[in-house]
Amino acid sequence: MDLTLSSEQESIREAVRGVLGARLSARRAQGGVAAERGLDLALWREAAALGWLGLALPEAAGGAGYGLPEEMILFVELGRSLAPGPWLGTVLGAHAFVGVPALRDELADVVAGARCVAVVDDPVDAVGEGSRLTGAAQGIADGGAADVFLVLGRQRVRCVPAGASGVHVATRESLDPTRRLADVTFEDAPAELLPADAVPLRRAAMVLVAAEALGIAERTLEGSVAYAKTRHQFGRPIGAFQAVKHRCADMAVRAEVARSIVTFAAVALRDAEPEAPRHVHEAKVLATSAALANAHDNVQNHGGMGFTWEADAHLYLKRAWLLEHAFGTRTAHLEALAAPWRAG
Amino acid sequence: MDLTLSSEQESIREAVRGVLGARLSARRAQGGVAAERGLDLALWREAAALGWLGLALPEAAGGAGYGLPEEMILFVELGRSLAPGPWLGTVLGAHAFVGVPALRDELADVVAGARCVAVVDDPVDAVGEGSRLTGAAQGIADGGAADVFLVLGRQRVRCVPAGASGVHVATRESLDPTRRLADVTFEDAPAELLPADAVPLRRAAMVLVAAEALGIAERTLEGSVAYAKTRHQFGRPIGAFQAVKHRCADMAVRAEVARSIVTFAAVALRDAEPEAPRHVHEAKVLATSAALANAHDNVQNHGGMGFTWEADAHLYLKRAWLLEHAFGTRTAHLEALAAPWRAG
Amino acid sequence: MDIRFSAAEEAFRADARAWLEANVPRGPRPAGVDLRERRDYDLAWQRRMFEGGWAGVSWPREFGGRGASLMEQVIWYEEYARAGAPEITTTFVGLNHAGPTLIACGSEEQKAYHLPRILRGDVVWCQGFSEPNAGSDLASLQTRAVVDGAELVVSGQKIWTSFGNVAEFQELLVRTDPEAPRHRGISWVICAMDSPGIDIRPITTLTGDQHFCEVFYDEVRIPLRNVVGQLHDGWRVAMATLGFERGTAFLSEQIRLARRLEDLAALARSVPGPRAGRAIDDDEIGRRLALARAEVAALRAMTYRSVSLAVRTGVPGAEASIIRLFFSELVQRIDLLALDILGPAAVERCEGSPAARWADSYLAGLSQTIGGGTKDIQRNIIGDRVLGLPR
Amino acid sequence: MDIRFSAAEEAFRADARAWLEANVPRGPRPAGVDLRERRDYDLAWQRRMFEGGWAGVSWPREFGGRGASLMEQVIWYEEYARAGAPEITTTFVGLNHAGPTLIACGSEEQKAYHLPRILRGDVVWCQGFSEPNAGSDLASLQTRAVVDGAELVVSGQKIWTSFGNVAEFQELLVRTDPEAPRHRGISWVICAMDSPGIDIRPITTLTGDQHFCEVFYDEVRIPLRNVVGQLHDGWRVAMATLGFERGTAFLSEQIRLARRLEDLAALARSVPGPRAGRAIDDDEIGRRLALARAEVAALRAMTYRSVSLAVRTGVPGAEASIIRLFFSELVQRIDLLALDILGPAAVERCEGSPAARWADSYLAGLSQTIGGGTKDIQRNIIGDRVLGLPR
Repeated sequence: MDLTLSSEQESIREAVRGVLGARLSARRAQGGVAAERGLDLALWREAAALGWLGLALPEAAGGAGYGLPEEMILFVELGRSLAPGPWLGTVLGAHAFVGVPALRDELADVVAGARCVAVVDDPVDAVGEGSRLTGAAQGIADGGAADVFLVLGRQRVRCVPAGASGVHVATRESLDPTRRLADVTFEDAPAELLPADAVPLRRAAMVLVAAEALGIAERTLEGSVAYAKTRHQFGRPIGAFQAVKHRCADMAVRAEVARSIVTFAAVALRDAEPEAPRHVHEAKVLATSAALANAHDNVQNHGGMGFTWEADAHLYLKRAWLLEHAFGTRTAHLEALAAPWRAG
Repeated sequence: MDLTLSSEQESIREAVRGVLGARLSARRAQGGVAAERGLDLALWREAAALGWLGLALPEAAGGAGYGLPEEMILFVELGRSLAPGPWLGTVLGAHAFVGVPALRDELADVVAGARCVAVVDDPVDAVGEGSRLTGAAQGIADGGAADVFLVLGRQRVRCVPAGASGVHVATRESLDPTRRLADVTFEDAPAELLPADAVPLRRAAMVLVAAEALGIAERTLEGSVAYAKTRHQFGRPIGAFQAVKHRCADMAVRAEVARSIVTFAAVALRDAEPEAPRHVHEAKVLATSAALANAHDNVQNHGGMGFTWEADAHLYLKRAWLLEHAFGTRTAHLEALAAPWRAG
Repeated sequence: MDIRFSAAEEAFRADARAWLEANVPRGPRPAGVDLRERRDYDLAWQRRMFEGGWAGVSWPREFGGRGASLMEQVIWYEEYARAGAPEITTTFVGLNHAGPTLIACGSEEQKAYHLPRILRGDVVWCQGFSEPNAGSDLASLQTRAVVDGAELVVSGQKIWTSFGNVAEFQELLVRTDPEAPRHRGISWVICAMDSPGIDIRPITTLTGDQHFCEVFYDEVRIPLRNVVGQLHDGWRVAMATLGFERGTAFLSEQIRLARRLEDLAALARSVPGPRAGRAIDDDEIGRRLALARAEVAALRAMTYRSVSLAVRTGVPGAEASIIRLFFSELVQRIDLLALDILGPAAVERCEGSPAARWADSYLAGLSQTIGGGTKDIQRNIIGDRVLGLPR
Repeated sequence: MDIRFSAAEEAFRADARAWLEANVPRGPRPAGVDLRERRDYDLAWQRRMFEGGWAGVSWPREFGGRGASLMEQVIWYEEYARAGAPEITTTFVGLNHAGPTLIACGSEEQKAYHLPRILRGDVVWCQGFSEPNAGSDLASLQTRAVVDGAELVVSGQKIWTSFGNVAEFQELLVRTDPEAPRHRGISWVICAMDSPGIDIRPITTLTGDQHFCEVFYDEVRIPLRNVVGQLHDGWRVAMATLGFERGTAFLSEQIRLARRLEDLAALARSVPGPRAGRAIDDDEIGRRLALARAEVAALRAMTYRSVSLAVRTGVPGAEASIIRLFFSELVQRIDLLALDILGPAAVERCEGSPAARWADSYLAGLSQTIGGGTKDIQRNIIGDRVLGLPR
């Protein structure tokens, strides 16, 4: 039993953090948030070249041969840096395309960063379950940047090119200026059925969304602590006041809770532990709770500065809200957890 | 519009507080809590002699001619002092007996402190609605000290002597060592139907229970503030630490919330304002919430001392729990408040 | 104890209601990006109130106000909000802060010049108190003013100046004696915003709004006769009217909150809930709504109690700080509840939709526990001044 | 990353489980009013563990312990709780505090005499740290000890001494140098509880329990050879093993909490809810239960993470204080939830009923955020030591 990062995993984390940190500084220099709408192409290409998009694919499929825990490490860093891009859809798409001979080139393009995938979470088959899709899917993250849509139905997994007939994409702003949503309408759009099972893919998605939320919970804690050490009021650093210090302590508790359960869920899912599905729901609930509460406290801790657009504090809070609504809200997951207990 | 105490009301408050303070000291000297089980006869007689039990009865009925706001003032003080005794049942009983010729002597006895009344809150007519009662009523406050039971049905109000045939009273300990509960079983017990309407009596009861809770919220705030000023740790009074100071500030907010809404509800009910029923539910919810949270924080603020039996802190918390379960829990009242909104 | 108003007060209410019904602007207010449009709109409305005899309801009659009693003010602000009259924003500092300060501490000349202009809606005032390193700790302000002949020469920086870029005048706190203890050596000065050496830069907030400004002062010359009260005595002058901002005017905000909560309940009747049925049918959401409504009712009762205490004792009570803290956190609880009720619509922006309005309100509401003293400072004030706890 | 244990560790688990199944006492533990009965029961069980080779699982082999690795300790405490083995109470201080302190800082003579007696279940130890005016601020302790020849003469008072009235020995902190700074001049002494001049008075807690004592010292003479570590160096000695109390032994408590939560869910399936149906069908109660279960799962994950970090780095991590704070508040949340589920049964006492057990647990749980450092102190520790915030 070991829930720490191996030295190999630490290397992955440091490498990812280094690249994202450099790119984030570059984005800032180019005008910050305003430039962050949609895709950061330079970052996307670099990420693909570094193998991030195929981190957990088999080596035979052009991947690095790691697993969900390593993808989790990547997504924690993506959350910390608020990196723009259709990361989740593209990584899931690559998984879904593996082993389909007809999609061999498609997969290679996806892993190479030449094709972007957005994921449509449709657990009730609202857009149908057959080879033609009809219906509307709202709030699809980075839908405007997608070349392909990956549709996770109740059981089935299908893909549809964004340019196919009957696919209409309307890009919307979202609460989060660094991540756009899209409303996608399918009108008898032709879909390709993939051999993948939607259930494990959806679970992996939940873990990765939780990981992104964990990144926010961690980064906002660090931001608050750093600010509390340097900002002075009443002749002392504000971190010396118990009100601020204890708020930071509570943020540390939430971050540690999130970090532990997300790690545990990722490993349990990789190893097909019987309780893994339960822990996935728990990770999503606790990580998004930690992200929302920490991001809120981080705005508070920054005082007036936290209320400005210029400071990053608001971006973490807004991203946290998007993650709360990705792949099921806290309430939805608590209901999923309560259901068997109610029956039992 | 005036939500302050008139000078006459202030006099009532001071008089009540003076008597209860003296009696409380006396009870302490006699061994404290252990002596407080059930009725403090000396206090009860003094209260009756001072007219407390008929404070809001018409003068023609032997009362002082005040109204619900003045009864509220009395019950705030009873809460503050954790005074033992079947106050609520007896005060409500007196109201229900007014104007019934056959109960003229009974009323005089009740107001004189010679007969105690316990109230059975039975809004679903679980013990029947006719002139004979059958069924069980659990957790009746001070049921063991009662000479008469006042049964508030859905609409009807009835009374039953505790000694009547078919009335079985089993006194139970409760969480609160200063207030016992009783399980009362009626087996075809003869009941006298009173001309009173249960609905306004029940509302008055809710306001008085809320007032008692308000007393606890206030008293625990004062106790915490006093302790925080004198108890030293790390070379300073603990009240100088923001953790303690801010907890006290939150207690002050809750007490002020409770004080305002309970006062408002009492006056609104007296004046038959159309929104009064809603405010009564609100007063019960917010006052018991304030009592529970403040009593809990008061234990915390007293540290190890708060965990002892010797200190009063635990008694307020335990009483607050009894009040939470008297005449409807917070959840029940929130449901009552939500119901019309759901329909509307 | 009485929650009803007297017959005379009810007559005042009827007058106020009738006037407001006849005069409140019908059309929507300018959406807000162009602050100058907003200023013009607000000043026109102020002039209308002035002409109707309803400007400066709380100001004494001798200074052109209506001289309403505290109870009448309560009624006015209730009716004002019920009528959907325009929220007081650009004119707020003049009416509720600078004006009352001049009335309390200004010279005859200052009062004669400025008060009519504020009441008539001729000018907009802004505040110049906070600085980048003097937020919660206002007394540490560093903007310097040196006496040079009959003038003060001001250099430094202010921040969080609302509507600084559309204001004529500013109530400005400057340090005139750097040797004196923190709370001394500060002066309260009337600063004309078109003075040479002033540079105003809008701050974009997290909502995208730009009504806050930074103001930079580079040897700005202000006549000494613009000092209000005594030189170096500005802290006392500033504190003299701090209570104004937390008084009866606040009732309008409360009533707007109550109305927003009713809107939210209506919304919860129209959107699906997390388990089945409508959102309002959900046990948890229904109870959170009911609790919020109870707290809004308590807020009104608290304000009534506070006002009637002030009437009885003649001084504003300590409850004001309690009401303020409770209000600020209640607003945030209600906004959060709204986001939970809205579901995914809360994060997808459709301009003008109810969801977008709630999301904007949630974001703007983050300032409730920051601006005008953070919630930590509010709790300190309650602990120190209301409860008398040691510092 | 791996959440499974190795084959060798699983073999250890099988051994532990088999031994516990065969040896855990079947009958109920003495109810608790008579502390001597409880002591006898606990010591008998300790002797049984000793004979089975399971006493002092975390103690080094050279001192008679089992010398289990951290992972084996995790497994032992998990199995211990799963088997329903007796909660460690009267023997806690000896096994998890005094013993490890002697191992770390004691003389050969002290170790040779005391360690076997603790392991064999011959004696009970108690703690003598807190004083009426030295609770959270332990370093301000005032119990004096003056050197007189080969003895210390101790006068003063201790409080919150668990099982002081059934203990043979006490780990006692006394001030031996009143002139030295607060944290210096303190000594850690082995005190025989039957020494003349000791007066022990039980404290009744708000649960009615009497296992805490006040201990009064009136010129109690203790041989100087009972000083552990150096004279005046007791603060360091006390701090050396503070982590023990917060280590793997804590896992048993966590597993008991998880089991209590399952019991609570079963209860919620059997009692009516506030609106309709069973309590567990209520949206709010169902979600609170689910959230609590998620938090209990997180607690286990946190502990696993903390242990594996300690294995990797060789030192106990700073997360211990985070886990402790989270646990203490989680216990209180679960107890509160239980009271809300129980309804009126929560306040009416029927001895031995599930409702009475939950009410007792709620009351006892109030000490979670007080004893061993209040929640305020815990947050200070996290802020200061984990986050490095300024003091």
